[in-house]
Amino acid sequence: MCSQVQAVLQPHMPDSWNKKNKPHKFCPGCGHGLVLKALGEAIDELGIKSKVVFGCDIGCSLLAWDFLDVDSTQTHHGRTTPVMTGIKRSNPDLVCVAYMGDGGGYAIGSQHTVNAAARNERITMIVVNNTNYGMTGGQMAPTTLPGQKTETTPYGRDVQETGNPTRGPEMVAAITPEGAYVARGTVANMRQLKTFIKRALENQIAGRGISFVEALSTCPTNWRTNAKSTWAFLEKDMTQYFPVGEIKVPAKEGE
Amino acid sequence: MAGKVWRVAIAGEGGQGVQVIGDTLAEVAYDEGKESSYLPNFGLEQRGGVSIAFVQIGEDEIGSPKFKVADVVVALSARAVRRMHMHVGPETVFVYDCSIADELEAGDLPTNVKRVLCIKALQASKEELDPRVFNMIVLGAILALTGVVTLEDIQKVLDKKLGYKFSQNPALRDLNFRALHRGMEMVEQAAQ
Amino acid sequence: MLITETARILEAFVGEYASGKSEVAINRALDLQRQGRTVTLVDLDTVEPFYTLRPIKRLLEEMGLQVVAWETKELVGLGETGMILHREIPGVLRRQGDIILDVGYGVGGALTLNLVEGARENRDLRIVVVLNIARPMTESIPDIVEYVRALNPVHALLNNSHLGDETDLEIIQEGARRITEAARLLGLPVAATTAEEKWRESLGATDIMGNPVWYIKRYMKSAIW
Amino acid sequence: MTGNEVVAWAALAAGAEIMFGYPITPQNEIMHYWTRLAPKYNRKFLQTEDEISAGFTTCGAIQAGRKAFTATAGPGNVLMQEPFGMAEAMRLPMLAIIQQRGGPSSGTVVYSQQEVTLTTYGGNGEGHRIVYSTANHQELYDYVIKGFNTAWKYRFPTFVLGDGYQAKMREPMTMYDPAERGIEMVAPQPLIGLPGQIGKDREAQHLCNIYSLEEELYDVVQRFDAEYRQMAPMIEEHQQLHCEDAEVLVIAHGVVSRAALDAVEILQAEGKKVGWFRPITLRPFPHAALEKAAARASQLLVVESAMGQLARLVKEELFMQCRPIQGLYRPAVGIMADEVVAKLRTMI
Repeated sequence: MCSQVQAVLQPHMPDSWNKKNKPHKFCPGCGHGLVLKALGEAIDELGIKSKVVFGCDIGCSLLAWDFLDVDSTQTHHGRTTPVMTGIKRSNPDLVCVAYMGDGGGYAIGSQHTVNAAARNERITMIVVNNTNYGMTGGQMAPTTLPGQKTETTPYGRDVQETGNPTRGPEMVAAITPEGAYVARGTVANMRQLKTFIKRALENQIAGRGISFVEALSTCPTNWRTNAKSTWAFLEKDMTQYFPVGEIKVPAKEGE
Repeated sequence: MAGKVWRVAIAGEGGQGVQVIGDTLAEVAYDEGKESSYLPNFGLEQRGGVSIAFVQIGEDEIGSPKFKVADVVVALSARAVRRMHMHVGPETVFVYDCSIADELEAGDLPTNVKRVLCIKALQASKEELDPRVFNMIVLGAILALTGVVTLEDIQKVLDKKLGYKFSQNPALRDLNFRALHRGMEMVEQAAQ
Repeated sequence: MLITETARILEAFVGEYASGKSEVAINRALDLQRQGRTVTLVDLDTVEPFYTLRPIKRLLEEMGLQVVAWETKELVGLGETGMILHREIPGVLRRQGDIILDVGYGVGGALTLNLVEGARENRDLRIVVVLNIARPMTESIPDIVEYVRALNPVHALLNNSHLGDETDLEIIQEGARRITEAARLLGLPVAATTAEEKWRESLGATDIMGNPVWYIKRYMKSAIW
Repeated sequence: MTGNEVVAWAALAAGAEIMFGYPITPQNEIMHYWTRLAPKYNRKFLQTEDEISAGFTTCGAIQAGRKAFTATAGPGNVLMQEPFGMAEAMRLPMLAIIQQRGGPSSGTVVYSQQEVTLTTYGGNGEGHRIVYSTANHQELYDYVIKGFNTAWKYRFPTFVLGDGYQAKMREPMTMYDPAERGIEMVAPQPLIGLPGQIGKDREAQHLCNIYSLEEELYDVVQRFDAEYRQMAPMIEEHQQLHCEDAEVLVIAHGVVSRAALDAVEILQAEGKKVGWFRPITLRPFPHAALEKAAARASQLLVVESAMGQLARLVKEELFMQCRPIQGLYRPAVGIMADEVVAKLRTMI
């Protein structure tokens, strides 16, 4: 494992973070750490650390495999959703988090997203949307914005050729039955993102239905952006196409 | 491989009860202490094609579930008659229902067989008995041709299998038994 | 090389896939280090770091360089390791001494330098495009011109034309011809032509176009993963 | 009973708790019977969106400590190689029933023995799997029960390899409760979600499926291979007859071994020195047994409903013994005793 553990002063790490491997190896400026911070805090607040199973996909999300001090399992490209479905159906007491990128959620694993949503699987899906495939070197993702340059769209994404970016939560909201919780948060608003993830976990614990949170995130390494333009892309460009907010909220008992 | 293995292939259109005849035959034989296997043809051919049941009955364990040449072929439609050419040999008894004779053309019936026999199972089921027991008549004919199990054996098995139904409706039991008997009779009469 | 001597040398080597950026960057860093300068070599290969500094990091450090790159063993247990930016890269300009940036290929081109805080604004920054006419995307003069224009800004071209073990004088000189002509069209200087030591006798101090020949050693042969 | 029905009953008797599946002929009735039986015995089922998902949900259920299984055929077996690979990599005791159909591609829905290579060595790994090839309904029942135990004991993915004939035909067999026969079922164990508080009573479990370095993976594969080889002699199974003085040895597996046996008996009755060898485990292959059985034979005949898939395994096992090997290869069609007899007569 991480052989050079340095003692670095880290302010406020959630209890559910695995402190042994911090600082973690996400790229500087990567949004994954922030999404996982929101998830960690939500787990802390709900006091469910020993009940959580964290399933990670392959891609940058895989780097999160030992990020949290909770049980975790590594899966295959796009297959986190069915693995977590199998676990949840076998042991409904567990709180199953399927953590993946936009490729896993909307491309190679899209059939699992669609069908898990249609069946209202009692799992929580967190899809980190950074508009590209990071781990493999910055290729086009289903979420790549029109005109955005990636290694496989060197002249910018042409929507005539490659279609429009996938709006995951909107799709999931459209096909889920009652009881589903669907939201899109952003690492630019951590308080809100944590609230969405917490509500998603609560929805799973209440057994109401699937809970799906997309998190708009950053990838300065592949965007080739400095700190300022990273945040501009996240807050201006991405939110134009991917509106932030709760999209589907189940009625609570007694309402 | 000691002892004779009887190979029976029953062919017809969907809905004629071909598979029920095959299945029942194999089950009766097994209940009577024989080894048996039943293999339906299935797959795309089954959907709209000729339905065939392959049954084997013998004293020892049955080998390959598939066979090429049958001792008894029963063909219940004109298409089935033509389809079953590939399963006959010089020792085959080829049985078809007389009602399809009009639909057959020259060369449809095999000639390289031991014997070709037509039985009036359809007519008898409609006029004398009940259309529902058509397959029992055919089963009776097969029993008469192979002698693998006796009429008593098969009645015993039917009593066991359909005992509840029969007790609710004794006429049904009688009807089934008469149909079996009628089928055997048809073969015996044709032999004379 | 034509690069102006300043108090601090800050150079970035960019180029197409397998153009020889890393090789050139290593040689440049070692040359400077031999002059008694403090040099940091930075691995900025972000696209598909299959040929990377990682496996020879230790060797280069033993030779006296400071190297900002992952060491293979640091990636044990990470699961799939494609590309992860080293955490020291954004602040690397805060280091003392010369900085040599080995920039990977990719559509970002020189934009990749955004990942190093303050690099693009730094007046000392010199961006050198490493070109090998044996690579399909930079074979002809128009291809080279188009490629370099897309990278903007660029300060100099470098002829690194070779065919590995199959290299002959012809490819080196032909590279010099095309790249010098492309440089003329672009209004840029040619920093040098590179060649392995064994060509010193036949090539001499300048190539056919009068560019200085810079004799280098190839280190990357042993550097896979 | 049909073979598919037998499989469902066997899984029930073995204590299987949950099945995941996706429709494909000729294994559908396994799901049909299981879905009829499951609610009565408090067992579960999920029909997934495809075979990839069926395989991965099975992997998940096993991680959660459930005795889970799946069944598929043909192109479904192709899709399931991905989850089978994960089961190999994570040492998940996954049981899959394969009812072979004709190929390549969708082929026929009827019958074949063309999934031998795929089932034994499919996927991007080393084939660290256990494959039982059954020949009749009794064996389908026996080996589904045994397969669960082998899988959970040794933690390699385990397959019961049937075919369309076995799936659809009816023949007699005896069902039993394993306990009555003194068969002790290995209890499943969860890998995650263990009892207790993380940090107090236990550590968090991190299950690995991917490695970043050549050397890391190399060590893992070496360890798996050593464990596989150590296990093999305890797992290998075969049947043989008349091998002691056989001049020609007939080798066949699965349902074809029945026709091969009939053929050998016919020729034995004529006084011909013909032997019969049937591997039950195709992986690990009963190497020592075959070597011994084939020791005196001057010729070998491999009979299979495929174009030499079993023959490839046989040749690998006998590579030190030099002698002619002939094949009676009938890809995707059934084989009858008289065909084998005719072929053998040309060899004797």
